[in-house]
Amino acid sequence: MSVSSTEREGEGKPRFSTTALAEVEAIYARYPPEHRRSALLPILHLAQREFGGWLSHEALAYVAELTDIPPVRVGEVATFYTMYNLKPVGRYHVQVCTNISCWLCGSDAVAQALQEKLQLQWGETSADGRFTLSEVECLGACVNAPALQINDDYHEELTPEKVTEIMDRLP
Amino acid sequence: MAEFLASIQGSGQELLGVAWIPLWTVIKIAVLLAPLMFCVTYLTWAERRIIGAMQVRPGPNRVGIFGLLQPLADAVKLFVKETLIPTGADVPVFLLAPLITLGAALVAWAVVPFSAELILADVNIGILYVLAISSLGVYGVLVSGWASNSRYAFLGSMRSAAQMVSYEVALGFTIIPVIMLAGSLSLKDIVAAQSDMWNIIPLLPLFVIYFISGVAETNRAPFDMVEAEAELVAGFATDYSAMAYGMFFLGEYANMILVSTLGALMFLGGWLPPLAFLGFIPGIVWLIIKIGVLLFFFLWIRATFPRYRYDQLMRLGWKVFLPLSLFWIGVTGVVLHLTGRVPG
Amino acid sequence: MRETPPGEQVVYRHMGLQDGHLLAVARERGAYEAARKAFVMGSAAVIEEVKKSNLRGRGGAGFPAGMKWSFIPKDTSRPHYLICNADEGEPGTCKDREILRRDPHLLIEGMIIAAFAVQAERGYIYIRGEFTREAEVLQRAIDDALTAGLLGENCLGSGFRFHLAVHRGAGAYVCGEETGLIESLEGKKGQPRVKPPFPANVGLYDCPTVINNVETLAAVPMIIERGGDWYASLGVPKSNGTKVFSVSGHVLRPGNYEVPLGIPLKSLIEDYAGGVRGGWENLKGVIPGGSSTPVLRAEVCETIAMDYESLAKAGSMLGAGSVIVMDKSVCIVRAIARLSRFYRHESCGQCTPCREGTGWLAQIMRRLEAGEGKNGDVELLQDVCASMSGKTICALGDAAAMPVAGAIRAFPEEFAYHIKHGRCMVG
Amino acid sequence: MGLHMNLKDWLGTFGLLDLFSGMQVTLRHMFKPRITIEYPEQKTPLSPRFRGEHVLRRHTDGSERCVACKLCEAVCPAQAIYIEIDPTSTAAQRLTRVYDIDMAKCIYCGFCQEACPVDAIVMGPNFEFTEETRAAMIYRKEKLLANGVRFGARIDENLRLNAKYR
Amino acid sequence: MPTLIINGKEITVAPGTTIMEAARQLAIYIPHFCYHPSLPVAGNCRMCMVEVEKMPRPVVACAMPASEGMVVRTESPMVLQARKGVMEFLLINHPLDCPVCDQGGACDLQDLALKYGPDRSRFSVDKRQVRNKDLGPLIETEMDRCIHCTRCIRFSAEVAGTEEMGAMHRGDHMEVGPWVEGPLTSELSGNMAEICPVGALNDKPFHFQARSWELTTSAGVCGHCAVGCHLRWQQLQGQVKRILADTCPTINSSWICDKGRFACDGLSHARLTVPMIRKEEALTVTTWPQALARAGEILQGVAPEEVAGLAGGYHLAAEDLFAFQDLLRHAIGTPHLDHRLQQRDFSADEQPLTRGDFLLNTRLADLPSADCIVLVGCDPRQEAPILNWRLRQAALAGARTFVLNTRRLQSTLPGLETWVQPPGREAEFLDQVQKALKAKKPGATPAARLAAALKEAKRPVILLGAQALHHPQAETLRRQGVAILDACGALSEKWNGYNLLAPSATAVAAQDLGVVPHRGPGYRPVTPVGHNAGEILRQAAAGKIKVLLLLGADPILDGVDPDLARAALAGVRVIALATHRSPATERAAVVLPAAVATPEQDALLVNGEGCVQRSAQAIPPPGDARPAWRILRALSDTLARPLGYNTLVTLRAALAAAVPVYDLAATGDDAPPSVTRSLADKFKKVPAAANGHGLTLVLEPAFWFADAVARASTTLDKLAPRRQVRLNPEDATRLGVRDGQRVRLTSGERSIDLRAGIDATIPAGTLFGRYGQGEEEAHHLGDVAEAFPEVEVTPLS
Repeated sequence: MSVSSTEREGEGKPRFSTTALAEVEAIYARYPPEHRRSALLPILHLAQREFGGWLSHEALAYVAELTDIPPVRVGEVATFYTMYNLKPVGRYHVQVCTNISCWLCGSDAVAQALQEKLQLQWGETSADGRFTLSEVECLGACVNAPALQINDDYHEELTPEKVTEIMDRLP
Repeated sequence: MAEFLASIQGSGQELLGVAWIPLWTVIKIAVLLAPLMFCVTYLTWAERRIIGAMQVRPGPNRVGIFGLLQPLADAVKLFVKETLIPTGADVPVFLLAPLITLGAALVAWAVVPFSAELILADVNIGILYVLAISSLGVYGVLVSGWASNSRYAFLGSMRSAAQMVSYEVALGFTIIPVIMLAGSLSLKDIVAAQSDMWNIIPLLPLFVIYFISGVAETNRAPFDMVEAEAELVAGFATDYSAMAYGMFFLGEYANMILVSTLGALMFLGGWLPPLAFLGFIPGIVWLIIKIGVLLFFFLWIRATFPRYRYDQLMRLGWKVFLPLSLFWIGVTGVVLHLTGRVPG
Repeated sequence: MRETPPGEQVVYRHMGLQDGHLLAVARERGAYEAARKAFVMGSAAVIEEVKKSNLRGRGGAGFPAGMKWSFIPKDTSRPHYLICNADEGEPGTCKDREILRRDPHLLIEGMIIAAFAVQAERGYIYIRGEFTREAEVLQRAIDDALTAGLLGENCLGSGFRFHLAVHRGAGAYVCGEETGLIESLEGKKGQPRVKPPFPANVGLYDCPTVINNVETLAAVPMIIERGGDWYASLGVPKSNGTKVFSVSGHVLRPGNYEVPLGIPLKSLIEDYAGGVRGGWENLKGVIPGGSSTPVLRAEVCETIAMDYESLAKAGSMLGAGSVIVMDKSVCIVRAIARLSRFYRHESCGQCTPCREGTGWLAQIMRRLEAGEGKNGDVELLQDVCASMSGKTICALGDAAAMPVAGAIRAFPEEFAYHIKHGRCMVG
Repeated sequence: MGLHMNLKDWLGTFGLLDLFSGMQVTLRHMFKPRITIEYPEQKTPLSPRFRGEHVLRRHTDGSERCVACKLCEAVCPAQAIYIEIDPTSTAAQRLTRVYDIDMAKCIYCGFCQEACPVDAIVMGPNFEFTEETRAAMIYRKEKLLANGVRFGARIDENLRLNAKYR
Repeated sequence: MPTLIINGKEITVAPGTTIMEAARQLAIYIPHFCYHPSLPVAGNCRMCMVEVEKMPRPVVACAMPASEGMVVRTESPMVLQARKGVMEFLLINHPLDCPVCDQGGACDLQDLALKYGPDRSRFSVDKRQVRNKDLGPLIETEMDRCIHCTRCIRFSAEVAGTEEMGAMHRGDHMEVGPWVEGPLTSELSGNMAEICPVGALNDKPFHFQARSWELTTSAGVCGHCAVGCHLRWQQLQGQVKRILADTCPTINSSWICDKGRFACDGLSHARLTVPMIRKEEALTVTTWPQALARAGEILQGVAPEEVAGLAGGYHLAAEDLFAFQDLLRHAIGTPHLDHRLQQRDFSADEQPLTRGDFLLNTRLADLPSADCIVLVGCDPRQEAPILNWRLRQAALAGARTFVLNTRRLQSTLPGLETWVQPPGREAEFLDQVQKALKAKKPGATPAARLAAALKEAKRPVILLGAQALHHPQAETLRRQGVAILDACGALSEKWNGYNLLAPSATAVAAQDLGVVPHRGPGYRPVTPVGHNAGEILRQAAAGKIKVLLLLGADPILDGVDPDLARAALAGVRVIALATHRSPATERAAVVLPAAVATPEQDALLVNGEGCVQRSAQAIPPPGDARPAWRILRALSDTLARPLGYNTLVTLRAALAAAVPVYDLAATGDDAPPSVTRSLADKFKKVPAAANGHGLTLVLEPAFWFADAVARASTTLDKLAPRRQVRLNPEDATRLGVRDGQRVRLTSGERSIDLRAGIDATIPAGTLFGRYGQGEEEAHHLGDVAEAFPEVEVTPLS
């Protein structure tokens, strides 16, 4: 995933807020001073939270500049991990586990109910920017399958009815 | 026939006087040679067609119908080609050699009778003459090889000479019983002597020796070591081209016909019909048929047998044919003596 | 948590406590006493005690923890590191999550003891990125412990210095592999390293590093408290102690159950997990140790005991102890195809056999499942598995190949049926 | 010829029986039908693998097949092929600028068509081509492409027939 | 020292040696893709798996250290099975486009597929398609072919130091490429194409030019800078199509820079191929005898002292230089000759300097072991990229690096400390360093920090670069460098830290062979002492010198003052021995076409460390062009005073007799050259630029256009903008200049229009221009007398 240099020229370069910058310092403090690069993953989490749930090219360039890590290394990391969204996501990022334990316990029906409810296919974001529906690999909630995650929160032991209700309950 | 000839002779002498004698001789020679040369050329055609047939292929069939004009085309080709003379060649001798070969091949025909009357020169020692003349042919080969100033040609000619001399001995010994039976050296008499029984019957082994020696004498396959394209690049004729080569060629084929004719005369009863009641057919026809059969054998052998090795060839000549023919002379003599048929 | 049949419990002992994640509650139940005892014993004695307990790594590989600790070189000037692997990513596994959110102080205490044993000044808990809430709980517990002087410059007043930090992953199964985890912790892509050298010598920041699973570390305080011999007396020979099994799938009471090793699988499913949906006869097969272990047929499940050796003998593995139960309604081909897709998604792409092999396996499995399989596909799958296993940098290649090869071995008829009829046997 | 010859062999040799059995063979063949094919009027059937005059083929859309990989040039044992890459080539379309075959050097071994990865250079069914000068024996690309059009159908058929053996 | 057995052969290796390296020592080939002897081990291709007894699985030879008693088998059935599997995996997604792939025929994947791969594909799905990446004009990409060996990534991170390449995404979606597309910033980028084991990265100028098997390869030495890298020319029909690096552990290892690799198309552009003489104001083509006769006539028409000779800096063989000075001194009889067209300070000529004063005494192979490196007026990345790589090795190993320069460098040296000094203030800084070295309490100034670092260092290095050499106080800077090292005890036999980076590929040879007015070959003094380069031009402009013999030199392009050069050339008759058309050849009376020393002739080259290297001829010179020494020898015939050699053998013998280090047959065990120690003299301050509102102009050599071949190269032309001056963003804002805008520069009476480039590495108040790019360039504003002229910048609309 890379873009031509001209595409990158944009206005309004992203910047961290002062609180975020303070948090960056706190993150750095967790690691030995000569290994500040370790902070890249937490800082990218932070950047994703700061910049609306996803990491644009500009945001990554900013992180590279901030951390003094070559941009290509930041790019590698950002594309390697699935939790860094390189496309804009909705306010509720609904991530449905369809891996084996969840599948055995009926994640197909849950997924179908969700897709019908939100009128979204996997990977799509609703037009109003409210929902993004993703299929994810094991969430680590296998004994309470099927499970899904909405932003940071888990919802477990789902049934089609239950997910519809959860969606409805979301503010 | 005889009257007709006599009448021509008579009227000619009347008209031209003394000059007629050489003219008449030339006419006779021409009358003899023309068909002979024709036969020679068409023998080449026949050879190629027949051998072709034996090899399950057509042979020459492009020039004229059945390729009948092929010999003509070959003749034209040989005529128009350049006669190359190698550097260092002895030019007069080089040019003389083919003439000797061809000449010797043709001169022998002078004493060959085609029927009781049809004979150019009725010499009473005809057969001796033929042997003498045919021995001359070896000079052509020898001289050509030497005059070419070439190793291949020289080797070829040496081989040829040795071969021809060797087989001439056997050939000569096969003729002696024939003469013994006929009691004459005249070919006419020899034929006449076969009127009740062809010589081939009592002298079958000698006929075989005669024929094989004849093949060797004419350097034909399987005794064509002389030419031996594979080793000697055509042997004594290596450096000959165009008409000079053509003359060797003609000589070889003329010799073939000569050997066949002599064979027919000496062993197959010449112009005599095989059975008396067939006497209505002219004798010359019988002779031609017999010659033809023998020539066919020549070709047939060529199509069939691979070439001999030189030492085998010499062994055959000296160690097999010579003792065998000598033995048969003795047998013939004893038989004649015992039956009391020794001719006067 | 559901009701658990009684038994000797080690890491789940305090699961039932209300608000067990709070320091006050934890101290109430006696947390950090083992650490205090460990400081008195000295680090060599701690290692000796853990060795005696024969505590084996609970993350999947089953390597004895005491042995691992003793590999840390003593005579180096480089700092040592202790890492807790909380990247619980293996499908079917969710045992660590319970500890992380209900009894984080048990883990912290275990880490203090382990760090003391290997003389590590810094420790990291690498927790999977999705466990945001768990990370928050853990962070709070660490902060509390730090404030209470249990961690930091002077742990429990012993003079031992130990800094502990939580490091969140960001969604990569391969970071559960220890060197991949180290790379990730160093701020790089989680691509496993070529071994040797092993982390015990060249680990985090090229320094000696010990990496243990949450469950392993959580068992340490109890071992120190009651002695290695006591722990070794649990379970069966060679597979000593207790293990948390995450039983999921078609059982009536899925859940995490801590039981002594060597328990019969049938007992685990029937007595603890409430039995197979539709009765034991409805059992088709069990994946005994998480997605990367070969599936067992129902006949085998009848008698098999859940310990490292028995399962290895049966051609499978104990792995992380994630028992996935499948009843007769399950299409094995589909299940394996789903797993192959998972491994394709999770391959780091570094080494050839795994990068290309996982993709190819997933493609063939997808084709088989969709009924587009061809004759020879099973042999091709076996060949691809053989070319992958043992040829990759980390175990992910084997992990991807094993379920496929194992399923072909256990359920050949299902694969044959798929190829021949273009559809599934079961429905 | 040893003394241990038995009578049969002795008779055979002196009775020339061996010779006659050989002559019998030739005589018999004299009467068999001729098997000669008289070339310009009659022609033998050609194998689909026959290696005659070269052709350069085109794709069905008319573009040249040859991608100037120069494998034929490299493999040619007689070094009869000379190729230059078209400098305007792109990754999508790589062509030759020069493609010469010196038919006077060619030994018709067929390596070029074996080496060709795109079946562009193929040895066609035509063996009746002669030129009066050596210069005319150097076939340019145009001539080779024209040959491709001339013998296209036969070559396609030949390739189809031969495909399963390749 | 573990002893192991590989395929039945026993070998003892150093601890830490891998099985792969041990096998290489035994000349056992273990197939591999990702392993490269000069790069860190990745172990990701899995091709080099071997069987080790007692190990249950095959191990990768490239990463497994050898241990005592190992029994290794590299071709056992288990290994072959494993390789076959890996090969199949590599091929399933690799396109079958070998026929159109430039790598075809020289491709590791192709070779190993033939040996180990399956002959049929069992992969029936569509192959992976990867979007191609734009890597600029030097590297062609075809990323479908990538096998993810990561050699380019490791090269970019470890060797080049630019960290541009990476592997995005994961699993079978992994894509190798840059994060930001566009021309690579590395000056070593061509090596990525060379080390790519497949055709994913390829030499772009070579793209579709030829197939690898038709190229004829010959080894030689690069003539583009003072490093003298070993390379391989690959030619087809007399044209160099591609250049590859050759391995030379002591000089370039296995890397070469982009200039050395990609300038080769300059060998066939703008070349002089026929002799020409001026007839009726126009150059007309003529024959060699006539051209030589005309030259002889010109030379004999004036007094010997009215003739002067100038030699150029590049693409001349030592033989050419030797014949040049021989011809001038002995056949013509003039003392005026020089090669230092860019030098301004000739005060060193009064010193009896010797060879060691002009060399990289530390030697390239030993530089990585230095622990403190001080660059004075040097941008190694521009001037000698391979030297920069050596310095980078030292820095990566922990050496402290400092640079004293007039602008910040875009350096790849990690942890480089930069002190930007205003132009002309460098000597002051070094003086402070000297003082700090002596002082008891050095204080905390930058100079003191440097002094402390030098004192601490066991193996310090000072490297003087082009800016120092062309500085108006060049000799002062040099002496200060010597004095500082002397104070640190770093001028000993054991460690000589004094390094002068010769400004061009022929500078050392020219010094050795006496192409200077004050010394003959072998650093022997001569009398009378002739004029130096600056003086020659001034005398020519004044009409005192009437004939100028140019050997590959163009004073207008190469010199510091083109105006003076133009005036000089206008007044004299010029005999130009040149390879390429240039302003000087346009003005010449006689033009004699010469061969480019490498690769067009069998030549001796001397690199910056004084190493004499032989380079064999790879291609014939174009047209009638001849090696310069042959032309000079022929010219001596027309003067009726023939030089004493007529063949390369006799010439080399004469050369070796004059300067023994040029004897290739010699054992070379003579003592290393020593540095002349001299007390640091009082330095004069360079007159500060008039304190107006102009900018101070600093001139640097143009890396991409330093020599005739590079100038003629169209490939290099795509890399760097010509006719550009660079200034600081602040100055630009103040003056209202936008990036890329045309500006008028005025200095006194001279003015010129150029394009402005904005560059943050330029300090405020200065303006950077370059020499040698073409006639109308920034150095047009330069003046020998005024060291750093002040320039007024006015933007043009």
